[in-house]
Amino acid sequence: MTVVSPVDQEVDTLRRSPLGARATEFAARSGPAVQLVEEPFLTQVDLRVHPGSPAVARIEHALGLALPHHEPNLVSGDEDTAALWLGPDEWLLTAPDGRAPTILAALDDALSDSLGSTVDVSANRTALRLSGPMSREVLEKLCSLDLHPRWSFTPGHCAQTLIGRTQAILWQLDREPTYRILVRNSFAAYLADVLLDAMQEFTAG
Amino acid sequence: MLLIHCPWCGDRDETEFHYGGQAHVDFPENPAELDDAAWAEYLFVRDNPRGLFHERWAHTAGCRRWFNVVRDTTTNEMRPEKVLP
Amino acid sequence: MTRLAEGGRIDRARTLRFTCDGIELTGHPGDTLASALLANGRIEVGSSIYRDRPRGILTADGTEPNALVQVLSGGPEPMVPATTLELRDGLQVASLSGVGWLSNAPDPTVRDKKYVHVDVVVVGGGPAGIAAALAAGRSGARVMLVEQGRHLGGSLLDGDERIDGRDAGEWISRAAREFVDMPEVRVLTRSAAIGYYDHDYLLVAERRGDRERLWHVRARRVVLATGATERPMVFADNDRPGIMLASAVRTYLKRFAVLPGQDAVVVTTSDSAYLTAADLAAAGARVRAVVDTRPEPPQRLVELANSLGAQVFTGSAVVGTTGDRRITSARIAGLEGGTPVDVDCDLLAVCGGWNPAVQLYSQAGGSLRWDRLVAGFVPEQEPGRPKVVGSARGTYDLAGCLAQGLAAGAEAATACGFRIAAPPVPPVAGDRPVAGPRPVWLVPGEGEPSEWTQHFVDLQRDATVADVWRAVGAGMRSVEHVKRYTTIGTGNDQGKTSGVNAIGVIAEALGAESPGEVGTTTFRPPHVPVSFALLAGRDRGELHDPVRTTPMHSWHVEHGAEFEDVGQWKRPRYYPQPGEDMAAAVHRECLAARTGVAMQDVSTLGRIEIVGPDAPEFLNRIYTNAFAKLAVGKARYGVMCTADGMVFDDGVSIRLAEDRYLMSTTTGGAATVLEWLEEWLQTEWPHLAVHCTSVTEQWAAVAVVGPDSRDVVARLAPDLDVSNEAFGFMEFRETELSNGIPARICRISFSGELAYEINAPSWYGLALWEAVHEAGQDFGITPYGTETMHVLRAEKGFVIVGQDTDATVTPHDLGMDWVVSKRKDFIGKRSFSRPDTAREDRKQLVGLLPVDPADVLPEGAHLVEPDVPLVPPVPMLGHVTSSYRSAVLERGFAMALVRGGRHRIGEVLHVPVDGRRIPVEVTEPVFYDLEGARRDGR
Amino acid sequence: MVSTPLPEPPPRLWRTPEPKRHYDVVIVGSGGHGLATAYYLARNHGITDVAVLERGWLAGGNMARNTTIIRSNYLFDESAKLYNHALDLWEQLPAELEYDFLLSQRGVLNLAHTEQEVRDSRRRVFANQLNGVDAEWVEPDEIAELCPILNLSSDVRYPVLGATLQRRGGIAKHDHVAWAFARKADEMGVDLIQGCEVTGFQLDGDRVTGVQTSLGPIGAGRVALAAAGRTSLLTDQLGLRLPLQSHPLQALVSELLEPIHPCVVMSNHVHVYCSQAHKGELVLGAGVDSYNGYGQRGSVHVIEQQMAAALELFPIFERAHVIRTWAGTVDVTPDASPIIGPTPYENLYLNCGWGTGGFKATPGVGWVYAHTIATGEPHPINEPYGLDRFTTGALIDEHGAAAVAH
Ligand SMILES: Cc1cc2nc3c(=O)[nH]c(=O)nc-3n(C[C@H](O)[C@H](O)[C@H](O)COP(=O)(O)OP(=O)(O)OC[C@H]3O[C@@H](n4cnc5c(N)ncnc54)[C@H](O)[C@@H]3O)c2cc1C
Ligand SMILES: NC(=O)c1ccc[n+]([C@@H]2O[C@H](COP(=O)([O-])OP(=O)(O)OC[C@H]3O[C@@H](n4cnc5c(N)ncnc54)[C@H](O)[C@@H]3O)[C@@H](O)[C@H]2O)c1
Ligand SMILES: Cc1cc2nc3c(=O)[nH]c(=O)nc-3n(C[C@H](O)[C@H](O)[C@H](O)COP(=O)(O)O)c2cc1C
Ligand SMILES: [Zn+2]
Repeated sequence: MTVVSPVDQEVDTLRRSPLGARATEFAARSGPAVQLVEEPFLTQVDLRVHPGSPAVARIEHALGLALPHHEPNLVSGDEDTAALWLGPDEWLLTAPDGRAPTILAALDDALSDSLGSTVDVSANRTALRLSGPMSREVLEKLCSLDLHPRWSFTPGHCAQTLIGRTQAILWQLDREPTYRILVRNSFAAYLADVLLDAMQEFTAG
Repeated sequence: MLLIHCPWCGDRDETEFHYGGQAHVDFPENPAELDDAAWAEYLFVRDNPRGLFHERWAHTAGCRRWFNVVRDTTTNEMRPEKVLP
Repeated sequence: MTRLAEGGRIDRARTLRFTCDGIELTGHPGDTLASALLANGRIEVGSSIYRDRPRGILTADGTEPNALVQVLSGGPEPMVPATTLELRDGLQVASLSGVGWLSNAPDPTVRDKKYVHVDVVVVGGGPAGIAAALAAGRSGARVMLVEQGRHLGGSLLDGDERIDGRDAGEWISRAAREFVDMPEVRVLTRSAAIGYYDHDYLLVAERRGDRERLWHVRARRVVLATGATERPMVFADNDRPGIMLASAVRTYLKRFAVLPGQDAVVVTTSDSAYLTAADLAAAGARVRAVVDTRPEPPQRLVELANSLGAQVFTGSAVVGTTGDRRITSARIAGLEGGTPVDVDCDLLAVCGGWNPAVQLYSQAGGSLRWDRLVAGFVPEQEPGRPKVVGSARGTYDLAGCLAQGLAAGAEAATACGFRIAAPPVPPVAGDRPVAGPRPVWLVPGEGEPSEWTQHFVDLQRDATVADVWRAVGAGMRSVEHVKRYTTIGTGNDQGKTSGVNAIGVIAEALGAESPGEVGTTTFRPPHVPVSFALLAGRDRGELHDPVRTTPMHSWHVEHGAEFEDVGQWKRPRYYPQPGEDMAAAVHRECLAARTGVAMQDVSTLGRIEIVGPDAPEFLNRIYTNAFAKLAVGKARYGVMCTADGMVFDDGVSIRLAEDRYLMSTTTGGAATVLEWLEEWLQTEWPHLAVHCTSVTEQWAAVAVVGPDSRDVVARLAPDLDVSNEAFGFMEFRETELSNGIPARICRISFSGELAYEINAPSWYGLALWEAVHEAGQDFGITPYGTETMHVLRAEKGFVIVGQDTDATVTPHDLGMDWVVSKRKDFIGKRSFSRPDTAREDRKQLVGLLPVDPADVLPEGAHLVEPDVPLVPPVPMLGHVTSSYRSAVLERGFAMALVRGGRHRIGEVLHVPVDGRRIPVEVTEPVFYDLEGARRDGR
Repeated sequence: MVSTPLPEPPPRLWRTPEPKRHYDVVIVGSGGHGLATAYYLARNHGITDVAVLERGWLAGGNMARNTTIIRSNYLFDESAKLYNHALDLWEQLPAELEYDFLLSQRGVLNLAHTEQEVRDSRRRVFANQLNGVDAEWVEPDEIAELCPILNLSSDVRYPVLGATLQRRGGIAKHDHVAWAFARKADEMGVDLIQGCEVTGFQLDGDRVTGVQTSLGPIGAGRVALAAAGRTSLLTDQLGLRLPLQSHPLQALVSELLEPIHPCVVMSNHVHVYCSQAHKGELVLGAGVDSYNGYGQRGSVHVIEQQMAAALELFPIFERAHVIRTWAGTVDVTPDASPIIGPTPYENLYLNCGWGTGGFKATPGVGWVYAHTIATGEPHPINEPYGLDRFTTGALIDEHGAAAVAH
């Protein structure tokens, strides 16, 4: 998908991300070992379609992305534009800010008469980017997944899981390691708080 | 802490799941035709075996799918239930 | 001073100061509190819990029953074993008598948790465990080795063994270095495995000064190398200070360079205590006697003892002691009779035998068996259970321990897919064959066992042989009963030193063949005590439970809202202005909504998009009323019931397209409803083509309520024709607000007034709220909270699920027959015709008007017949579910669930409150605007 | 010496008899309920040809495992009658059984943390008062006096908004309660037979005539089940399916501590309850593990959450230590109320479904169950607790009405 929808500049300034007000705090509480920033306003579209549906090929073509379905917990694409496996017939499509209308239109076209659903969830979750050499150590304090690189969780993996007491989508972006954590807006402050708390061991003076 | 195998996401900790009790209890075809006792049985009565139990779990913090497993209610050993035709 | 001139793993260069019971003492880094106390010549600790008997340090590890102290410095901590408490500068402790105390003093300790996955976890860092971890680690597998002590090495730290031609200490250091070089191996010292849970889940408590961490370890294979612990012996006055486990004496000598006594008697049931005798002599103590219960101990040991200058008593035991605050002599007698001999001593080193540390194996579901040769309970080693190696399974020779460890480590790694053969067992020197022990459960005393009130079985619980006899005499046969009758084994130490002795004594009392016939009590987590705070981890205070807030939260805070917890959400309850209490604020907010315009943040409502060709049919089955025929662009209120017919959620759903609905749920019910929908879809009706997606946080929403709301919305949404004709009740429109925000505006009303709910993507939430507030300024728009919302809806008789209902209320009970379809089937329908559910006189929702308009009924109060005497039990007719003072009605009013309430309308009933009867008239549950004219505004 | 020992239990408790071939009444299960039933059969009805059969050791099931909370401040009339009857009996039992089992009526606080909990709690208090149950609504300042260690700050995640108080509520020493009943029952001729598992029934048509046991068949005029978590395993033998699910329920204790916690505190919302037992250990519990299980063990996150909850309420517990956790197997009904009464089988009676809260009912249920067995008719108090309520829909939904369990 190549079309970038123009983002309406004026109304854009009216938007607030759940953690927008805390950017300086995050920076202050980050350090060389581990850093936390919010990545607000990602385009997110929830796609439901049976993996055996003829629409899948059309969708993949329209998106220019494979829908990972042979194995669970995989991501195709890159941190800009990606399809995250969420379930046997469910994907989360992510893209830069403002792409939801085009993606939705493309998907609806591709789905045509096939069963499936698309829902814009761009404003449902925000993203936190956790990076730095100690970021896995930080996550291991809050999340019961096996995040060891040699085993199941490597760049290009994602999982819906619990982080502390909130549900989230954990996505590993690179080997550093860098993680992107998609969390529902109302839980974002909590997630940030538990992450910052866990980071303290590696960032405190 | 049980380790539960979600057929979709793989092995996850029990805390990601919700328990759903006995598996294979179908909603009656036509509830209106059941007498009160049969309806009560559907509503309230479930097997409660000591030993192997076919039961349901939902991967609520993960893929939100429901699935069945067989668990020994004395040892908590679990295995996937064969998918029934 | 009893500190030896050299040796030990202490740093003599540095001195640490500490106080015990206010007395200033010193020790060294490397000391435990117990070793430092002993080095200061102090063996006595707090007196016994019930009998006030002097007690001393018994052990050198976490099995300690006596030396439990209250740590005073750095946040008071009760009941800490002096034997495992690492000495630090400024440590202050007080001795205890089996009971600790709590205090609110701030605690500097940081406690957290960590979740790790390993291929192989090895518990216990003695020779067997080190060997297992080495073999497994070399395979490349992920390995974790946990050792509760400060150092790796286990009992090697106290011995003179040689491995591979070198000092054992060097073998340990080499292993430790090798571990460091293996990236997938993690060694945790000062870390005790405290629980073994289902599916090989272990909890490991790490303690490192002011940091504690609870490791949650999910392992594919487990090797238990937990060693064995020594048990004392049960004889008269076996509890005096100066009586110590023989292995503990050795530990104090070797690890801490502390000589706990000058004149020693050693009493043993097996070989191992001879090493203690030798070490004592080497350290300069006089070993006056070695007493062995075995008639014929190995000759080399007898010779060894003789060479130390000790008199050897075979087939004998210590049968009593003297001493006031410390032992001064031991009475030795032959087990088959003979004249007792008193030997002066200030130290009695006791070895009653060894207990393999099988607790974790048992926690793992493994069974235990009494092994006569080992004279202990050993693991059955069942398949599918953790592998137990070394002295934890009764193997007491070093070569055997190493061989088992190496084999088990290799086997475990191989089973995880990391093929490796067991490395060769290194040659071992200084390790001697171990001859069979002769346990003596009950050392004879004077009179009958029932009178042996000073043969202590459980030192911590002050329980004796007489207590056991009494329990058995009362009729108890089971070890579980004796435990509960005598409280043996229920202390902090969970019977680590007393358990097997108690079983031996019970066996004697019952005349049983062996302790095996009696069996053990159940081993339970935690294996060693663990603080509440460590188990709680970070889930405390601000992080205890997520606080969910809406995008407008900061505005509410800035404008002085008082909040209410609804589920995990913080919702504004009311917005007091200076000088206002809740009643005044709510009064003002209500009037604004009824006479002008008011606004509420309703973003917390749950929202679910329901998409697919079968969505209409699906909603028809879920809701009690029909949704299939709802026109696109329209909204409808719906109620859902559980299968047994009770109301469990409600809300307005709108139809976005032929195959697409947006359902709203109650704030608290959102997650439950989504799960409910998925359950039915996936498990009952998988053939329905429907998908559900939660979009609660996708939307922010503002309710704009009141006769002036149309004008406000008109200003906000200039493109929208807001006339009644163009935009009817229960319809929605999509539009762009004047500031460019895309919005979906819905004409729904939970107050009976003309009202709009404006929805926008949540990132616009704050801007939306501010825009509404701005647009409403000329109309005096008033923000309101949940309390006003409650009043307004109650004036109209609208129910709140969970307040006017509990899980016993049907839609019919609420007088909402209109919401229950007669034609279609839906979840719960069948239940309505059950005899009790169909009763005419069920509790039904009605309105109540206090006869005195000034009265406001307390919520939860009950209704009674006017003539009933208020003498309990008073027959109750129902209860007040909602009650408020109405600003527009200028009176109190309420809703209630009342037995046969529909038929009582017009009756006067009483509400007894604090001995007073408040007369109320039963009414229809609609109090305001009965004809419903206001919803279309002026 | 800072701690006083518990009162010494009596020197004689029970015989260890061989089972006879036949009894007038066979009670299956020697928990508190089975033992109290045997006692009242003898005391109130003169029926002493009774055996209590126990598969393990006497009172080793939930009776050995419960957190010993006694109260009667339940919402519904049916429950109030049942539990208040029990409470009346509790008060006279130490004298009657000549056994000091440490009944301590130290007061039970049920905390309310949300506005809805306040409504529900006050509803319960109002109902209690009209039912003659001593109950009060107390505001935070009064709570502070009753239990000074509670964190009553408004600056916590879920502030305490108030509480219900039942002053007559409290705790008792569970094992000793069982032994007290056992001793008197034994004295009156009841045979307490341990290590005797009932494996099935002897039937004559739809009439039960005895039981099969691991020690051989035993004939019985009437058979009364008091098998708690294992009840449905027994009725399965008859094809009688019951609305019961057996769940692990965990509890834990701390080391002995100097008296600090003067009452019983229960919090449904923050989800923990706690008292300090006579010896000095803190006793804490919370809810069941989600899944069915007979293993008498549970999952650790349940304990961890319980500890986090405990510290929200009682920050002073921070450095207390857990020394032991355990679990029982509790039989839960859909409406969280028990089933007490006859069955479709002649001479077979049912007492089960007490879930997380049947200890407090021990004497009360013993009384009415004995009545039911002796007369063949339910006592008025247990009349509403029949199996048929699940068919008619007349549930006694204490759970649904937001009352707390235990
Ligand atoms: C952790 C925990 C905390 C609790 N806290 C409280 C509380 O604070 N307050 C409260 O009121 N209640 C509480 N309860 C509930 C209470 O313990 C039970 O409701 C009550 O004990 C059940 O009655 P019982 O004593 O007869 O059951 P049990 O003691 O379980 O008795 C049943 C007996 O039947 C035996 N049995 C079963 N099957 C057979 C068979 N086939 N043959 C022979 N014998 C058999 C069992 O071995 C057992 O001994 C708690 C329960 C638990 C587990
Ligand atoms: N009768 C005898 O002669 C006799 C008796 C006992 C031991 N030994 C000797 O002791 C050695 C036994 O070696 P081993 O490796 O089997 O045992 P070990 O006692 O040397 O080591 C066991 C280690 O496990 C640790 N441990 C125990 N439980 C733990 C837990 N829950 N969490 C963390 N750590 C825990 C202990 O602190 C200890 O360091 C052999 O050399 C043997 O000869 C001899
Ligand atoms: C009210 C109460 C208090 C208890 N106090 C203690 C105690 O102080 N120490 C202890 O070790 N266990 C204590 N227990 C737990 C028992 O040791 C035991 O775990 C429980 O009876 C369950 O039995 P089981 O663990 O043998 O299966 C207590 C149990 C109860 C119910
Ligand atoms: Zn899953």
